Amino acid sequence: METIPLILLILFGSALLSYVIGKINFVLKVGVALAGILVSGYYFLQLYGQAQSYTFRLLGFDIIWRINPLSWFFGMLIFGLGILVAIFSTSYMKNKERVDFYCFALCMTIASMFGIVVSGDLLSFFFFWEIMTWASFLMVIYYRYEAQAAGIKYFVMSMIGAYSMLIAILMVYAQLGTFSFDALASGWSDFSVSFQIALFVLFAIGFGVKAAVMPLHTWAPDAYGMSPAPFSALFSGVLSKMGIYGFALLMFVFGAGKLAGSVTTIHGVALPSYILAWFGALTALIATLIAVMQDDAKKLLAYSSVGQLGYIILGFSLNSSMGTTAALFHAVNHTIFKGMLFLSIGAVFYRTGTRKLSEMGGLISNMPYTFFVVLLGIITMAGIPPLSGFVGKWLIYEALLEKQMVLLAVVAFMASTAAFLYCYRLIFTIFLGQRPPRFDDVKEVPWTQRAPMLLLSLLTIYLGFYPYGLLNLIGQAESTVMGLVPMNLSQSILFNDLGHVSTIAVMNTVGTVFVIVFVLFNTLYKRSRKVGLKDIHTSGEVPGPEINLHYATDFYQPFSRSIRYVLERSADRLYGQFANNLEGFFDVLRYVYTGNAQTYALFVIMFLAMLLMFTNWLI
Amino acid sequence: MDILLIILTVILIVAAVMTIRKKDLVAAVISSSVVSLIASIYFYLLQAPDVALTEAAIGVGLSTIIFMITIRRTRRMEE
Amino acid sequence: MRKAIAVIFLGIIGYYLLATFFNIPFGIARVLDGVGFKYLAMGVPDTGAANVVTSIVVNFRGFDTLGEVTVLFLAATGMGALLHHREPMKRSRQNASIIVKAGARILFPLIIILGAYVFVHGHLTPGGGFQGGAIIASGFLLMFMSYRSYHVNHVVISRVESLAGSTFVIIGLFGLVYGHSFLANVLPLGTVNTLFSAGVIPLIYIAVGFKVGSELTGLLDTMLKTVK
Amino acid sequence: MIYYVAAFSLILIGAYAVLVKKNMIKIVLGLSLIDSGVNILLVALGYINGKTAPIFSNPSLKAEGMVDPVPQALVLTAIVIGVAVTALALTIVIRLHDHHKTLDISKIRELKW
Amino acid sequence: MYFDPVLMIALPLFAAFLIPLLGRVSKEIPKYVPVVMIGFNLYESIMMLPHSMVKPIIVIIAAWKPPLGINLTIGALGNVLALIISLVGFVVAIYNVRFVQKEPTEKYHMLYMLMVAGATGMVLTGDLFNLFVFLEITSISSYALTAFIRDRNGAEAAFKYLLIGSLSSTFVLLGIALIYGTTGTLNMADIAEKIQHVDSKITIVALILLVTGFGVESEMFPLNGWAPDAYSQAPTAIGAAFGGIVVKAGVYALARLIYTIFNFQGVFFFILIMGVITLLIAEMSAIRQKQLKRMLAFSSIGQMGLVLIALGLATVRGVEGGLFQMFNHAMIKPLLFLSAGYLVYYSGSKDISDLDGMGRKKPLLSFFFAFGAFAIMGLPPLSGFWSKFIIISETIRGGFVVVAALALFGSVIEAVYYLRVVGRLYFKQPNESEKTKYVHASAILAMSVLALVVLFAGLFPDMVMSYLKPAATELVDKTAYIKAVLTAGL
Repeated sequence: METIPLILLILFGSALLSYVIGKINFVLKVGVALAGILVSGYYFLQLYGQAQSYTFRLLGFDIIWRINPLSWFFGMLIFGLGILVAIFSTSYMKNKERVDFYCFALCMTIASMFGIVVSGDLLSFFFFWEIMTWASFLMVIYYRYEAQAAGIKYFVMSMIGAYSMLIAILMVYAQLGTFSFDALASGWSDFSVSFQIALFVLFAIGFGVKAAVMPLHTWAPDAYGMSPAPFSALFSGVLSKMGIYGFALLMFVFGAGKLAGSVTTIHGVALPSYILAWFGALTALIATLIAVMQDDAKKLLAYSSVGQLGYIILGFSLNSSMGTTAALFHAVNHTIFKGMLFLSIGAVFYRTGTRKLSEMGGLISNMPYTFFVVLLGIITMAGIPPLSGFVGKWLIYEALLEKQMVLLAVVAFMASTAAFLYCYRLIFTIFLGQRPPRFDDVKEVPWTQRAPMLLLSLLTIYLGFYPYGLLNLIGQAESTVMGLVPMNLSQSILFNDLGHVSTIAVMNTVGTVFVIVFVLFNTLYKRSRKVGLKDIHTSGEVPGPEINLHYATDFYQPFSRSIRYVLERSADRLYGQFANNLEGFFDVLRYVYTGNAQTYALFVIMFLAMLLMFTNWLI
Repeated sequence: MDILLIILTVILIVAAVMTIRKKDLVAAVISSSVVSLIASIYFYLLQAPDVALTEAAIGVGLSTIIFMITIRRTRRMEE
Repeated sequence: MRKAIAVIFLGIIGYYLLATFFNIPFGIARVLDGVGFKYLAMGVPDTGAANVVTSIVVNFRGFDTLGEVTVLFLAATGMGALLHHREPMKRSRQNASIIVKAGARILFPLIIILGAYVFVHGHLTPGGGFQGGAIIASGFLLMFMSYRSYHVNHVVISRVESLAGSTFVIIGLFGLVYGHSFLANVLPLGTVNTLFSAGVIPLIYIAVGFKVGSELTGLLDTMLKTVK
Repeated sequence: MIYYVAAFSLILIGAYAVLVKKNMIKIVLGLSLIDSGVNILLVALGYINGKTAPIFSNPSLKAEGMVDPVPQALVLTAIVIGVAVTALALTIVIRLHDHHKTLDISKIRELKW
Repeated sequence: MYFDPVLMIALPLFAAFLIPLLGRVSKEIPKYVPVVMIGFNLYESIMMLPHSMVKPIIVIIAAWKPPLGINLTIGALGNVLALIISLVGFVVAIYNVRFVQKEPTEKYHMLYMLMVAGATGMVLTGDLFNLFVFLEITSISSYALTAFIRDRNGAEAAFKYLLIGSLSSTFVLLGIALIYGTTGTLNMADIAEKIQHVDSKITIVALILLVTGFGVESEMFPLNGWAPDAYSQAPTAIGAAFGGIVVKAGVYALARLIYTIFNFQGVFFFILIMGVITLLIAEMSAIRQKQLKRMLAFSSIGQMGLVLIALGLATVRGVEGGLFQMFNHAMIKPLLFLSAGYLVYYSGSKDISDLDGMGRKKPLLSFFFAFGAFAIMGLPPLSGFWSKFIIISETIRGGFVVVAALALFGSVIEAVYYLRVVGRLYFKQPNESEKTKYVHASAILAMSVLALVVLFAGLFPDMVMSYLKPAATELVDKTAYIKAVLTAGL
């Protein structure tokens, strides 16, 4: 049997099986799900470097499933994090209710994501896209009672995105008579400019919702926050990457990046792409600012995720080899560190039962491994050398400078700096400071949870040290699928027109400095001082007596005061108002059903009379 | 013949109008049976004795009775 | 307001429909190859019924008649269902005067015979099952009106109704078995203008007559009864 | 032609009753008026000047001298259907009156919007 | 091996006439008569399928060849619809066996069976007036069934339905009069042949009259005022059957008219526009409903709007999509209605707000409801996805991008209100724990059959489509149909 359908079959099969068998006992359902994911992961590994394709006809449409370096690249993310999340879940979901449901949704999500990346035609792409939407929706509503609003918001926004994408897909179909990517790739440049722009916008809305580009991001914080922690990791780490994969397809495979015809270009980038770049950059900045204000750890990570995805989209929209490399590299990074962080927040939640930053503190001694993972995670996330996050961000700045988009580079850099604020807060409020007494006997999580987190941490160190393998993979995808010239690479040195950077050198330097500082710090300031709960400086301002100064709740109070203007105009509220107004309008409209039988009869008569008057139009 | 027809038609229309104008439902139903009766005559004139017979038996007779029963079971005056 | 709208739109409809129908001249044979003339030409030789309308209703378009009987049956059933009460029901009506009563006694058999005559001769003269059934029902109505205690046995009525209806279908099925199509006229046609002619047509009309008569009677009975 | 006019008068008057009259029995009366009108119209369509009813009551009659029998057959069916609908409608009216104690249709609108 | 298709109509009528007699023998028999009869119809329509796909089966009645006699013309389209109607009818009949407790039950079963038989007759007949007769059979039984519960609202709904239905059926009769007056025939194929020579000023008026008449049954806006009331006030099973049986027959008649009998290009566009308006208004009304069944009724109208859009496209592919949508709608709506009926019954209130936490108390029923909701929203891999996809794809191919966008907008609204209900079922804390009542096995069986059909059709859409393609072809290209009828038996 062909490998691709086999993998899909195993995954969908294990989803159903774990749901059905899952009624029997816990080990079986988790076992079936895990086995399904592992086996399919094994088959997936064998697909590396191959160019398989599998075609059949359905309803008169040609369906193509194929694997190429780009889809393998994203498949790697899916299975990599998918397997770790599944392992993590084995202990995390123990003694929880509706585990069968969880396993079903998990397997369905992974299966549908794999389906998306192997789709070689728009129909199956959309088909799997929709399955992914509802499967992840099931996950969002896992904690049913609180999750309703989040779930419905997620679903409706996804649907709007999917339908806008559907219109684009069908417009393509109407023009070309086929759904295949290849046909679209070769036919794209023959479209009229306005048609191209329409397609670009519609597709961008569709992918943008999943990739949580502002202002389409409003579902993300709630949905990430509501789903069970292991799934949040998958959600933010991989599922949102499907939107990124969509953008990769749109920009480079379909060819929207080099919009043919007479479109204004700015800095060598077509106008729509340029606007997209700004969307990405502003998403990165604003989401970061909002993230700083969050109290719920998962919401904080969710906003940070939105921001990081903004970077990736920024990278794509540059339509250059370096930008794309940066974006894809950062995508991997994002998967890794979001996996680490969400899993460790999950681990903390698993032990403490809370996600509120203001309720936690001082867990470093109880959960040292988790602390270590979070530490590495925030270093990567903030893009500080020497971990892999630095490489990704460095590439993005380089790519921006290469295109001479200074303003964008400044915005991106600002966002990156602001990310320090929430990163610091994350680790400080959870692990440092004082421990509330009720968490005194909190223990470290079991190994099934520790192992995936640590594995991810090792990976980020490795990639920071030696990004060449990954970059090479990206290069392959770029040259074979995306039609770009890959970057000039040599072992651990990144070259470009402006210069080069050696990750090993960076790693050595930073490592040395770290050791020196660590030693100095420990020898010079050996005595540590116990601080009171309220002993804190509020961003440099002297607090007045009226301000409640718990270090966790009002950490950035003056800062939040200064950006309140932005927060008050949230897109979420805007959509809410819009939806309410729309419903009000619907409410008026349904008054045509007056309930009076004679009015209905009058409608019949009016209908007939109108038709009789306009017979000429009907002939 | 034509004159008869015109007279019949006038009666028909008057009866029809009375059917919907009369506040007393019994009167209205009787008017409508007049309409049926004239329709039955029409059918006869149009060389359709079968239909005429049916209309007389069913339209004039039966449905009038059904209306009457309904009126008796509900109320007689239109409010 | 509603009046004005209604008048305006009805005016429009009336205008356009009248204008359309005036395009179809009255009293002229317009369509010479229509089925109507074929029926006229074939009716007597091929069905044996002198009354072409009957031959159409019962034979050419007999399927419609089956539907029509069903519609009436449905209406009666529906009314029975809607006016159903758990408690036994009675007609509430004062006894009529002695003259009416006496008249009814005499008239009732005559009316029944008239009705039977009408539907038995449906293939020869104007009239048929529906008309005859209606006449029979009016006979029963007369009795209902005159005698408070006059009681039709519901079981009998519904049995007559059932049997008559199924007879219709069975005759149709005979046609299917012996004549290769439903309702086919499998009996000999006989001599035109005699009582025993036209094959199954009189049989069907008799069945229809019984069915319509019992249905309408039952229908009137249902409507007249109320809970005391 | 006068039959057409009469038929349409009936249809329109009946439709007016259906649309405007509040009393449900009047509405049902309106429906039966419309039915009568349509029936007259149908039979009138089959009529041919100077021809006789389609019954071969004696052998001297010729098929060529008869009016179109089909509309008559159709009307026969239509009349029976009409009375069936009327009867059912009136039954429903009785039920409505039992429940609502009124025949005014504009007052019976609990199901709306 | 199939029997004479006329039995599909004759036998139910026969059985219906006999039910009063059988009811005397035992109260149990009338319950099973519809199951047996409609089961026979189901068998017939399945067995005829391979034959009717090739060429229409012409059944001559009373030994008169068309156009003289009435005939049944069972083309691919008629057969597919008969199959849909009998399948839904059969499933609902199984449900009825235990569900109906309201006296007089034997009358209920009689009316129900005649409704199915009437609808079957509508889709099988080849004669215009016969179509009218069967329309009346279907609608009169529907009127009676709507009011069957005999509460105040049921009677009100029935009166509305009856008023609009009979008003519109007089228009049908007027249209038939016009057609007969100008073509001199009532056989649909013969009419289609002869109407080409008639002044189009007259025929268009005939078409308008007929469209107004059948538009009521097919729930076209603004002729659908009866629908929400009738659906929500009729007994649950009947509400379920309306969408799958009565409305399907109405749409069939409409399609037959605009495709086979008449030939006006503008009408297709008109139907398309009416479809969009129907869809949007219904969805917008549905979102604000407080009662579950009423909401389902509006959603049903919305689905029919989508079907009308598909019919208005006038392409083979579009009609295929429309038929697929009809199939889906016929399967999913009863599923939703039947489960909703039980949910309403158990929660003791018709309001959506009282369904809180039924997912806990009645997991299976809630699952069926959620399954149906997902299917009707068009989520893959359930069958609703494919039909919606094909219709939207053809709409865009036809150049009606705005129409497609509006239809999708309607779908989003639909998702919102269905999710709200599903949310109530699953997300809300149950208010108090009552002792759970028993759900009849026949009901579970009925719903499972429907759910499996939906899933199967979603996973193997080609299986369904292979039967719909000839049906759509027959509709769009009418010559084969006309030829088959007019040369029958020669």
